[in-house]
Amino acid sequence: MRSLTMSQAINEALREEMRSQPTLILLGQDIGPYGGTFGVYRGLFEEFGEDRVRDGPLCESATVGFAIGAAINGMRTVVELEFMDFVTVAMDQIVNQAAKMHYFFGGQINVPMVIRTPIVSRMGMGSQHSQSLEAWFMHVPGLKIAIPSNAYDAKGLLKTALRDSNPVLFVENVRLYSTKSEVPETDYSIPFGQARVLREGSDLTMVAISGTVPVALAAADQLAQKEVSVEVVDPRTLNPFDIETLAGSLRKTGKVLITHDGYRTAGVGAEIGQRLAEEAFNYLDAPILRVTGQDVPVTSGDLHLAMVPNCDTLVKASMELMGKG
Amino acid sequence: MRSLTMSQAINEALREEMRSQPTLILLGQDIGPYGGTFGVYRGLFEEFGEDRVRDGPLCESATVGFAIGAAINGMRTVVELEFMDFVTVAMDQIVNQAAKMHYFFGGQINVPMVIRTPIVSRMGMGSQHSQSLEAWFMHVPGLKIAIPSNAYDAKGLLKTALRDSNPVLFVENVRLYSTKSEVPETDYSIPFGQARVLREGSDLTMVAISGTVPVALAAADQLAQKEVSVEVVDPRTLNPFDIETLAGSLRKTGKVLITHDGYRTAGVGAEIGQRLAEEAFNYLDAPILRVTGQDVPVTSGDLHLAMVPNCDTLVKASMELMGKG
Amino acid sequence: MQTADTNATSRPTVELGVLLQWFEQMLTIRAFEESAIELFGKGMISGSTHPAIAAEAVAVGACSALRPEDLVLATYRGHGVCIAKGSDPKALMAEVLGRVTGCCKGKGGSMHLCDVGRGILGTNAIVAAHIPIAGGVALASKLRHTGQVTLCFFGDGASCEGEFFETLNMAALWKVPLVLVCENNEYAISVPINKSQATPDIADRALGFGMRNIKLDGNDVLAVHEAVSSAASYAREGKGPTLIECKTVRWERHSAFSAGRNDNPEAAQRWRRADPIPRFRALLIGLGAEESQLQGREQRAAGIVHEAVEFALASPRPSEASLSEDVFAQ
Amino acid sequence: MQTADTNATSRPTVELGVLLQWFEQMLTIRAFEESAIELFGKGMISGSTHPAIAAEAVAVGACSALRPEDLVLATYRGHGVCIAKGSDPKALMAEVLGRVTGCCKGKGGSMHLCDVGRGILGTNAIVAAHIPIAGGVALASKLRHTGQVTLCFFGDGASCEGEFFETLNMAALWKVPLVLVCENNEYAISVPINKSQATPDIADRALGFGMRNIKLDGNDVLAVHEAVSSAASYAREGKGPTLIECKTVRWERHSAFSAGRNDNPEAAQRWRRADPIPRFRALLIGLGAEESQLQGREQRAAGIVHEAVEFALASPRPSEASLSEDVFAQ
Ligand SMILES: Cc1ncc(C[n+]2csc(CCOP(=O)(O)OP(=O)(O)O)c2C)c(N)n1
Ligand SMILES: Cc1ncc(C[n+]2csc(CCOP(=O)(O)OP(=O)(O)O)c2C)c(N)n1
Ligand SMILES: [Mg+2]
Ligand SMILES: [Mg+2]
Repeated sequence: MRSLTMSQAINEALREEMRSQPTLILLGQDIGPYGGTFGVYRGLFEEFGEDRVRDGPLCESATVGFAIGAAINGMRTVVELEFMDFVTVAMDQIVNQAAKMHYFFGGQINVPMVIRTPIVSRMGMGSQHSQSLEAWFMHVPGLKIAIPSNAYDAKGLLKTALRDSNPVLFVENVRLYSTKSEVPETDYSIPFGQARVLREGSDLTMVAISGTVPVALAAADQLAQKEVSVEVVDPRTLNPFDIETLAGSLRKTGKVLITHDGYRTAGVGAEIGQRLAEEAFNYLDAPILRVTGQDVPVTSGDLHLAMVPNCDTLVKASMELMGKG
Repeated sequence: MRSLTMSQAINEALREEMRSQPTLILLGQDIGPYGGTFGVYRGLFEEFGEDRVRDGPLCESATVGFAIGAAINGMRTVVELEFMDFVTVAMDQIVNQAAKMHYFFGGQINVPMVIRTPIVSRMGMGSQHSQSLEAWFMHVPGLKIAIPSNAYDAKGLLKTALRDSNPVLFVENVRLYSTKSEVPETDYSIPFGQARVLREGSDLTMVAISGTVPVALAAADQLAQKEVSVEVVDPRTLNPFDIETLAGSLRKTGKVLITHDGYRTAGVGAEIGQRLAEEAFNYLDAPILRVTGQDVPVTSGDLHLAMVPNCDTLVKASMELMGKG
Repeated sequence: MQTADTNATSRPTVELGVLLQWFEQMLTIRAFEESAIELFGKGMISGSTHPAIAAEAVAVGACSALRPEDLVLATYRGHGVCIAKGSDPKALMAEVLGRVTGCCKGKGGSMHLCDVGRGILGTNAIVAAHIPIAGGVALASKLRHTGQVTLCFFGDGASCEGEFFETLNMAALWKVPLVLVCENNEYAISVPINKSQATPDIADRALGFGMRNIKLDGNDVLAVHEAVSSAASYAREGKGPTLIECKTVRWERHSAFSAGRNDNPEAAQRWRRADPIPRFRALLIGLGAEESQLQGREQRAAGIVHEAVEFALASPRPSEASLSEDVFAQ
Repeated sequence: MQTADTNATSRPTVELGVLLQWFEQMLTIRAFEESAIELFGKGMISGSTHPAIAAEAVAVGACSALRPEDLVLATYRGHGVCIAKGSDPKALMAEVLGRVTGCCKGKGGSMHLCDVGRGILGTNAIVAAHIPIAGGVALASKLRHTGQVTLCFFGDGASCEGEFFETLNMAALWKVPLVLVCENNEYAISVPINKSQATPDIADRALGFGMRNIKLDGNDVLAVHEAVSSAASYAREGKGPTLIECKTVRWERHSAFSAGRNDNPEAAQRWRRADPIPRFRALLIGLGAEESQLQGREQRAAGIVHEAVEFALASPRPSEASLSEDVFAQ
């Protein structure tokens, strides 16, 4: 089968849905001739024109507001927020408007909108251009969240997002844009709420999301040499969340390590850890471990690599969890 | 000793610090002659005048921005956000500016600013005027968070906040404004990072914050009649967080129930639960329970009372946790 | 950029029967709000309710200039707009009272009304947040060539929020069929406009964006009607948005809940002169309306609201099960 | 409201020695940015770097109109402003390269520069977020009667963000001693200004707020100097803020990192005419400067930047331990 980069896969999903859904429009900045801040939109402006691929003024809050408005009046919209750090600027439209509108209007109004935003972690861009803030949005009822870790999942999940009647936060990761995986030519979609077991194992369950997935897989390889069989699971969507697959893996291994780039405190790992303990407490033969981004505003430069998990820290933590530390 | 309502205690703390700190100013809307949306500022405008008690235009983001700017140029500032739901409108200034500035400027700049914001839970104000969003801010390195549950703590914690060199999010609760407790006439302050054991007990640890504290105390009374001895602990500040006192209580009781009004998923309870499990896993003889706000956008009217914890749900959950359910 | 100061007390082109209909609507709004305040006083409305008193002429003058398929968005002070756009007062009052027969199943409440069938795409409780949303609604109409115009109501306080300006810029740039109607009642809760901005006229905000603007007396229902009519045709011709500032006087307190005092004798004075209802009544008499016709309308309005209250009070509250319904659309 | 279109190629009042100093600063900025781009190309700068090329005249013209105690805030494209305000190029280059000797201990990076000693209260990477912060800085100076003026630099893109407008409103209302300097280089990354706003002039935004404004050629260092001087004294007299629009042409790509093409032949053409450095050089010659003096300045500028690069490259990177330092102030 042909393989695509994650960025190509996302581009293809958008292109296909733009072709099949005449009411689908793209809003944002630098999404036109420029092709998107990280090039994900290449060719879309040329194929679909400026009415549907709309570069606009630099005002994220109103841009998301316009996207919501168009979505409740017969269109489907996709907004790009150039860095996930900028969700702060559009927070009200995402949280108090898009996510709640269907509910507080008694189901009368749907908001078929996808907000695409890249995590720009591990690139040294500094405090305001490097954050992984997905945890906040798990705390927002009414908002779906997809956070793919490879090209295949990205295309399948984006297809689902682009056919959903609800607002979806689609979290990409710039570090993964250039990674390749096999992507079928034929149309497919991946339902939300289904975690993916990327590697089977029996000793330890490693839950990884977004940029930490490849790191976890590499660590699992190294751990195999140390006779530790690791199961690597990627939840793929944070809302809805597939607790069953994770709990199943925990029941098998009895040990869980959760890893993500986002800040440790009140991060995604806190919810997953607590939730797993609620589901399968009696199967746990050690406390659930978190290996995450540190609780410090991200630094610029290479130094910030020291604040996020890497293969070594995952291996070391796993060995400790196995009592072989 | 005299007793004050929480709203009087907060007013007194502000008044005393306004008197002793000439560089302290208050920014916001309706904080002048009106006395604050919920009356907490009564008399301050009259005593300190409009230069220091500054009603301004309705633009929270720039208001917080101005407060940051004044704070980095020789003043100390307090901003009132009228409902906690409106943090969404000023999110960038709080998260990407105030909380990170000291760090990314290499320690050159301090931001002595307090953002006061009331949770307006349990008042039927609907989806956009009822939320408890404190969990988000635990995920923001560089920001301190105080969330008092009574008049005594509110005054002592606010005094500390008003003497701190860092940005502090001070989360109040409108339901508690009228509750009274003893408050000394003499000056005192309560250090951040010290949880308070409000009731000692031996069978079960109940961790409650803000509006759920009185509910937890009432539940503890009822549980006492059922021979269940409950220890009620209020963390009082979420950053810094006093895990030691909580873990100590858990080591004593072996059972923990965490309650808050905020949404369940990725809420404060997730972090506290996972953190306690990391600290004292071997002392747990049951999974840590969460009794929280449901994951639905808050409804208006009385119906929304059904989505937050109450005395009965706490008692019921506690009995189950005790294996007496 | 075209600027016009409209004041239309000259003989109207609209025929008397229609004017009487407007009069009835204004009376209905006034009675609706008076009932809501009373019901709140009796503890029958939880949360709060924000009366549209002093905004009746704006709501009726503006909505009467629209076609049924046109769209409106408004604020928490939106009961009047919904009535003026033709929504059923029964369903509105039921929603305000949190009953399952309400337009939002009793879960939205006074600040979140919606009636898609009548082109009401919702009232919003985050100040100014609905303004860019209205811009997007208008953009969709433009892209889909529906010929619809979108009307967005908001206050003087909202005109200080960044999203309002962002929308002025985007709407003017994209020439969307949008009419922005600012109800300048001189107060944002307790903050008077002179503590909110350096200049007196909100309409002037449009200048820097190349947007057309109009300033007028918001208690002159005919002036509002004419201005919105011209802005609507301007929008339908594809010429883009207009910002209309309707000046009024807030006389009632901000909301039934508000802590603040509402004894503002000076405002009360001006309000006596400004009150659009006696004023319109006098105009109608001048136009030859019979006293009996007017009294008939007054009775009808009272009846409509009375019926709405009865209906609402007789309706059940939403079930606990409904709490978890409609979180996501299927 | 007072509006002035300034263009000062008439004989300047500033003496030649000072003008030569400005010339040297402009050259230093240019050389600093060219080195940064080169170092980025060699992979020695992680993240990105946003050259202030095309903004040298704005930075130098503006900062030269200030007193040492005056304050400035700027954007991620702020290297030039910091140099113009007198910050040490060594510490700046070290910060850009993420070295511990940098002005922010190597943890801020190219987009987060700060030098409190020189009145530089920071460069910011969230577009427009520093504008209200600058407003608050100015408010503090006013309340503390320090006589300081605050200068805030930002771009045409930033002028579409809500916080910019919110600040125009608050600053005009409170008459704070603030000078808003917009570098209109016609692009926000790839979005040209005609896709960002319906009107050509950003300065016009001030009109609706009762704020004074000035439009000028941002590559005419004398014009910038005069405008900022007049705005600064206006502010010091307590008359309030001014919005100054400096028109320029972005010729370099948005940032050294940017994915986008930067071959814009039309812009290149206009840039050849606009480039403030040869233009100012010619003016200086006209004013009687010796070729040798100018070459001396050129050499000095090159030397300063060379030294800065040497210094930075010789400096260590911050330790892993420093990662958890300065999260909170003591
Ligand atoms: C973003 C936001 N800030 C503050 C509030 C609280 N609040 C509700 S109405 C209001 C005043 C709005 O004034 P204006 O826009 O003039 O409308 P009016 O109430 O006068 O009709 C305020 C401050 C809110 N709901 N949303
Ligand atoms: C809130 C926010 N949105 C988007 C960005 C990404 N971004 C960085 S610079 C820039 C363009 C800004 O253009 P302008 O204000 O004209 O300044 P210039 O870069 O031209 O100097 C954008 C979109 C950002 N940093 N912050
Ligand atoms: Mg008002
Ligand atoms: Mg620009």
